[in-house]
Amino acid sequence: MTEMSMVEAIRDALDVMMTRDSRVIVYGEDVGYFGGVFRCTQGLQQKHGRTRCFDAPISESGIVGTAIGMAAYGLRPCVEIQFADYMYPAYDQITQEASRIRYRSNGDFTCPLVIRMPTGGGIFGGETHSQSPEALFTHVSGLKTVLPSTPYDAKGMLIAALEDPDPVIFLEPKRLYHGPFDGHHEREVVSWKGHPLGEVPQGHYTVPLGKAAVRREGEALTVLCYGTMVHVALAAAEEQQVDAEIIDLRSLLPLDLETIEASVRKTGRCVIAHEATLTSGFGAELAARVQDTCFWHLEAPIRRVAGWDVPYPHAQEWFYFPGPKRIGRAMRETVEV
Amino acid sequence: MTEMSMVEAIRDALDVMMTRDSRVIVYGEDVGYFGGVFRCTQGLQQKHGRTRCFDAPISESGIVGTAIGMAAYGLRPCVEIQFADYMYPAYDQITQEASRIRYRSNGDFTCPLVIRMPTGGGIFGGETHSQSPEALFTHVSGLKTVLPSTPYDAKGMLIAALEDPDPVIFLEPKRLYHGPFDGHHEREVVSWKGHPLGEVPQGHYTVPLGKAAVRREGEALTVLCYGTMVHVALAAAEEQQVDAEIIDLRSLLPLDLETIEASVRKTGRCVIAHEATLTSGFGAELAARVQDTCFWHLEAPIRRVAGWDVPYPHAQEWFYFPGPKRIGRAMRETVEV
Amino acid sequence: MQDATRPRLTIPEPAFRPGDTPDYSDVKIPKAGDVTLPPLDVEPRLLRNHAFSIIRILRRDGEAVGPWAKLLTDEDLVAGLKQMMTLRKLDARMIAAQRQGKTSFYVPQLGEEAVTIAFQRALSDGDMNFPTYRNAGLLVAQDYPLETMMNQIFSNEKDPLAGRQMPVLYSAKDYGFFTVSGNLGTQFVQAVGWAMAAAIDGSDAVAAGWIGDGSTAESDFHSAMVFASTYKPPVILNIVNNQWAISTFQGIAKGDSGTFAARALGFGMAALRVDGNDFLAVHAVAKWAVRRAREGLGPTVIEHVTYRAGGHSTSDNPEAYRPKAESDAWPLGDPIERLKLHLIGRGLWSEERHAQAEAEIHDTVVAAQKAAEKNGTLHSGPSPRRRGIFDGLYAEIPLHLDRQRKAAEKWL
Amino acid sequence: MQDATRPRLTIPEPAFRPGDTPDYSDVKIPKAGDVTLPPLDVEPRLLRNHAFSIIRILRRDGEAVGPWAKLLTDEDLVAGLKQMMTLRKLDARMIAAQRQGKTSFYVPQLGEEAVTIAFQRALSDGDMNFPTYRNAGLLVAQDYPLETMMNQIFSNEKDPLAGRQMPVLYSAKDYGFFTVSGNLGTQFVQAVGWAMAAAIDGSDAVAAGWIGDGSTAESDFHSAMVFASTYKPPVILNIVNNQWAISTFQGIAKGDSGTFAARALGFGMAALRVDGNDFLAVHAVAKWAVRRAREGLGPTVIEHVTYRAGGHSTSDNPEAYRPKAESDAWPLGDPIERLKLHLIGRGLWSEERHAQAEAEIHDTVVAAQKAAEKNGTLHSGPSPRRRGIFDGLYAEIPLHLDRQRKAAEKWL
Ligand SMILES: Cc1ncc(C[n+]2csc(CCOP(=O)(O)OP(=O)(O)O)c2C)c(N)n1
Ligand SMILES: Cc1ncc(C[n+]2csc(CCOP(=O)(O)OP(=O)(O)O)c2C)c(N)n1
Ligand SMILES: [Mg+2]
Ligand SMILES: [Mg+2]
Repeated sequence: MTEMSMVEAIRDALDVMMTRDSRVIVYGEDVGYFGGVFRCTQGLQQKHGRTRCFDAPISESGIVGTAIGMAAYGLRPCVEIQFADYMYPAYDQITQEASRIRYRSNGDFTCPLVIRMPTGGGIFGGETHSQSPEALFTHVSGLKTVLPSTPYDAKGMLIAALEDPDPVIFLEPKRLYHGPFDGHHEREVVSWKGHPLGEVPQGHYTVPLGKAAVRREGEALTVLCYGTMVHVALAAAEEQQVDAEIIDLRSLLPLDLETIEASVRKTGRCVIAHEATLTSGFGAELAARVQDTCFWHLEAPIRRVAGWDVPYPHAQEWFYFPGPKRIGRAMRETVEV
Repeated sequence: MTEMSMVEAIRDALDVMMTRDSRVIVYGEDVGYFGGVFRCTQGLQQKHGRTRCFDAPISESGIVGTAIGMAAYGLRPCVEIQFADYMYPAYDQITQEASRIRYRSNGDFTCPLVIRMPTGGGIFGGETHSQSPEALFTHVSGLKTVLPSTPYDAKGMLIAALEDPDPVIFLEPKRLYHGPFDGHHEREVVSWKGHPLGEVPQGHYTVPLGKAAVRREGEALTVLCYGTMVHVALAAAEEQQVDAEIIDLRSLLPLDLETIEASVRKTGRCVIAHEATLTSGFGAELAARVQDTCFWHLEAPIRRVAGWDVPYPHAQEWFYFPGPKRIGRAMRETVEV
Repeated sequence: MQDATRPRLTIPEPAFRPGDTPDYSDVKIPKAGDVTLPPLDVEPRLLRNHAFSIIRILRRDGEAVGPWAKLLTDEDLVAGLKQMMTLRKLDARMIAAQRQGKTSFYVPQLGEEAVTIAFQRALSDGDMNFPTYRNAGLLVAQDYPLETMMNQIFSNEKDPLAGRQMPVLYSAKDYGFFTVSGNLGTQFVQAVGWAMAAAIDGSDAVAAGWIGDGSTAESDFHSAMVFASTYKPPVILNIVNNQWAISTFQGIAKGDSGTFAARALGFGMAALRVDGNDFLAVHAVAKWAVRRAREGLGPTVIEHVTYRAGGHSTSDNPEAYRPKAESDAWPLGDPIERLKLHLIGRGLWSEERHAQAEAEIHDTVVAAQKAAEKNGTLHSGPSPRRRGIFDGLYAEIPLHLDRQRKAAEKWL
Repeated sequence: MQDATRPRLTIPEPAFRPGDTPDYSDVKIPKAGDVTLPPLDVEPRLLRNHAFSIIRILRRDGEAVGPWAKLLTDEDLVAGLKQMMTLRKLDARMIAAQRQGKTSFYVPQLGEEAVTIAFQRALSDGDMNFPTYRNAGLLVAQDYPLETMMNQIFSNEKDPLAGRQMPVLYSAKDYGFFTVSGNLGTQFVQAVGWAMAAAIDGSDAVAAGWIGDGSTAESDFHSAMVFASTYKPPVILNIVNNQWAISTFQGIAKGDSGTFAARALGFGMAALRVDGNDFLAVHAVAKWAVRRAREGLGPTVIEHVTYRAGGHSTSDNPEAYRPKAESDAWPLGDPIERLKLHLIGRGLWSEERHAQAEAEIHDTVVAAQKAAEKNGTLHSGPSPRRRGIFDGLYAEIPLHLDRQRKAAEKWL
């Protein structure tokens, strides 16, 4: 076990897999010599060589498009989109191509491909460095969409993604890169060092894609969340003294329906939290499913706490971010119904 | 009043507006000399001249990108994406640019722009001529997303869209272009001629964006639907003898929350139908909202009937399409709870 | 209203519209044999003339001339002719089948047969094409079973793609034929990625990307050019300029000057422009580019100048936007007639053998069609399993989809 | 493992990395005055040399030579110099302000000041720029209020964009400055659309698009080239080649041969390559292109060859990927020094006047900053209204958003 930040855990996962499997190729904007603007690929070019880890032109569609070709050849490309906000030019290649190669060719070709991208706000990045586009992937049949909330999961899930035979969108909550940020931006930044989930085993291990983690067991209500919101929800439960069962989905598609349903059937109440804008966010899908399969157990409406339906504003980002107060209040109101 | 197909109604709306307002410019792939692969722009180049209606290169991002520039200049471009399935290369320009010009510039610039695209399946078009991507627009703050289900609405809503000061995604259910298709593909094709909503006034009129239409009043349950599904739901209600209140949303964003909520509070039951894949479809948002605001009135879980979560298959399209049987059964089961 | 010196929007227009009499007599077609054969390691910037002229081997009288000639054996040439005839026959039958309701849709390659059939002969096992919907010749050139193609066209029980894809969007990995997308352009940059992988892997396989003139306007065309010019992987990027994109002539994608091949020059890439209706020339150019790629000398862009003599697809009626006789007026002629004339001139072929081949090919295609129709057609006979639509989206079916599959059972 | 003749992946590398001593002595810089001045209605294909060479006016000794010289008045030149100095001062102060936590982020244009400031002088009222984040010179060249810029940089109460946008992503319609996007490339094709609108409208306004060397790889660059070459609207497409895209040198976008200007030749468009650190040359080229556009003669692509002497932004540390002294070694020199030398040579300027101007500019910028800071900085003092984030997304607020606004009230 070593203590690692999420950035280090991601880098380590790439290093482990590049060492084990010569088919793993890492590229993207600024990821080669420099090692990525968030430093997730630092040292990989130097260690594994220039054709295993290299800089790409600023063309997200070209990055994903070439990666699809590589995957069809039999390699296992892992590409970085510098910010999730810049995946849009690649949206066609991701959603109309990568997701369908296996299906449309009836298994003749496949597309094992990992697309990493930092997601979420809280770094004063304004509307183009803060977005959480997960729902734009979960609506697309054929993709897997996952996002870790701890260094341990980041490494284990990234290795699982790199071993997965299908395309995986790997979202990295950038506010968690260096510590378990709980939304209290007014407080000192906390580091992963010393945090139990910052303990990361050396070498190869996997965290399966499709299994949620119960981060806190509770009886009063179920909180469905992922990424940064996991830590925000944990803080909110503590502050509000609510006995919440906090489920870190980790994987949005495939979704761990069983864990979700068992929990809501137990608690009878549910709050959903995400940073993406509310309307048509992934919380909508969660609420729609839960009310359907757990209808007779529900004692209160399912509440969603999410980013407001406007672009992520620069100066007002902490008013936009669904912090512990907003989530805590929704939890309290839901148990009090 | 004249009888018109939906294609004719759309063409007439464009003609009326091009005649009234020299700022209205129509372009897209094959829309000029030829008049569009669905013939929605037939004759407009000949009547209004080559710089008012013209062919564009096959570059959806270029079409939308230039249209944003035109709108910023002060014109009112109305561009056609040949099939909604081909909007993905333009997704960046639509969602990161058009939707935000007004907001990010604090009103310094605006983007009055209409993007028309035929949507939905049922023409043996397979995965790339059948998609219903509305939920990919409703998750984007700053866009309006509308779709008519009748020639009357098509004309009135398109004129309203062309007069709207903000970008409007105008989805055209292609199975409704020539008649009120109710999902009974095994029966003869029905034409708009003779249908009351195929009666279209001459000249200028608008149907406001943001108002739903109650297509059938009923007490037993509320059906929320739009586009082709409106006619399918009407047929299903008839066949199943269910006293359904069928709401044609027409506009997904802005959404007529008041009409929806009033209806569900009255009936206590709700079925949602759309052709897009289930997961993260717009039905999720509808279900999530309705269970929240109408929780205490609900007597049964809200059911969603939608396309299966796979790409639209070519040969099995009628197995994929949520036809009157599937919707009818969901209605029946919901009233019987 | 407008000032004479003020900017106006240029809207390029084709020379002829319905009602006009097409006349290409003023179009200058370079003489066969005129363009030089550069060394494989030529500096791309020296290929200016190659990107603007047209490389041609077959003269009007059928004789093969110039430095690019003499690369194919007699057997190759005869086989190529027969394959072109087969493709043309296949197209004619399938268009008729579509009219009879046996399939939903078909895309012919009438007039463009030489491009893919001559090109494919320059590739080897292990190479990979990234084709469009109009490149079935790449399969026919390898004697891919016609019945299998038809099984897909008819979306029947034996459809290799289980009914999921539209007709003609084939996939055949063993034949070096990547699964065709319905979205234009996407495959072009994927081809570059495949070639990058081959280079990383140290294999000597090459990739061939395919795109239409109209589709060069798409973003993926640019991505392909950027990545190919930067990483120089072993890829050949083919632009099939058949003059039309549905109803839109090539001037809308290209503007009114230059050539499509010239776009590559701006990227410092080797570019050749070839007479796409000249079987020998297409093959010679392909061979040159493939050798170059295989020897690690970098990518080549080829513009194949041809003409879409038929409709865009069975959904199209070209008489609505171009003169009826335009394809006859097209100055580069018909690829089958031209190769036939050449072979006859060389004593390798005759009118009799041609008629006999016609008849044989007719029988072969009809036999394949009969066999395929036994497996069903779109609206009658056996069809792909409906429940199969839930299979093979992922390697393993996820829970939410499994639940849908079970719910769907009641509708089977 | 790899065969010598087998393809390998080329990964372009910059000539120098940290630890190396940059040495550009073998880089051939064309002599000032060498490139001809073509007539406005030149056929684009004749501009080959203009797309590969570098148009320069200012000699090493400061003298202006050649056919492109003598377009600016003495006052223009002095004003331009002062504006470049202002921009440089603004950058320095704002970088410091960022370090002091007064803003989140800043993007300097150190070393590139001539490009935008000289270009803007060729535009007229009613023209429209579609800029990137590194084009603030277009505003400074119009004496746009520095305080207003700073109000946005500090995201304070008077921020004209109400706190919504990151610093430097200005919007100023009245100054012909389109709202800057954080997404690279998108504005380039929007510029073409704006120019198409001007042409349709019969106005004589022109648009100017701006893009960085790295961003030419984006799809929107291609769309811009395609639409500009097809419809020929009055647009100037500026590529600012400052050699770097964050940590990535220009060879990754361009490959290892040719120029960015050459890409336009492939589209049959006029292309010029200019010394971006030569105020006179940039202006002359801009003037030529603007006149051409305004007279309806079509679009021009300009590659401005310059050097990003500073970090990419305040988030960047260039010493991690390039030698520290690389910008000093850059052979085209510093735009301010070069214009200063020219003006002194012509007796229009002196070291004393320069020092005095420095001092005045310092005072002006400091005064603007003081005034702006009164309106607040990112973390202290007055800030934009929080409830304002619900305003102005649409012309009229829709119901769902109005409900959110009301729900949000309790968090204010
Ligand atoms: C992204 C996308 N946009 C539009 C279409 C619709 N479409 C299908 S074929 C076609 C014309 C293509 O012309 P070209 O590239 O010249 O190829 P050709 O048909 O001549 O072989 C168009 C516009 C599509 N399939 N995909
Ligand atoms: C679509 C998109 N992809 C990536 C980025 C991240 N990014 C911001 S600036 C930059 C480098 C741009 O380089 P260049 O175009 O040369 O402009 P310069 O900064 O040199 O002016 C990158 C990769 C972005 N903003 N948008
Ligand atoms: Mg074509
Ligand atoms: Mg740069």
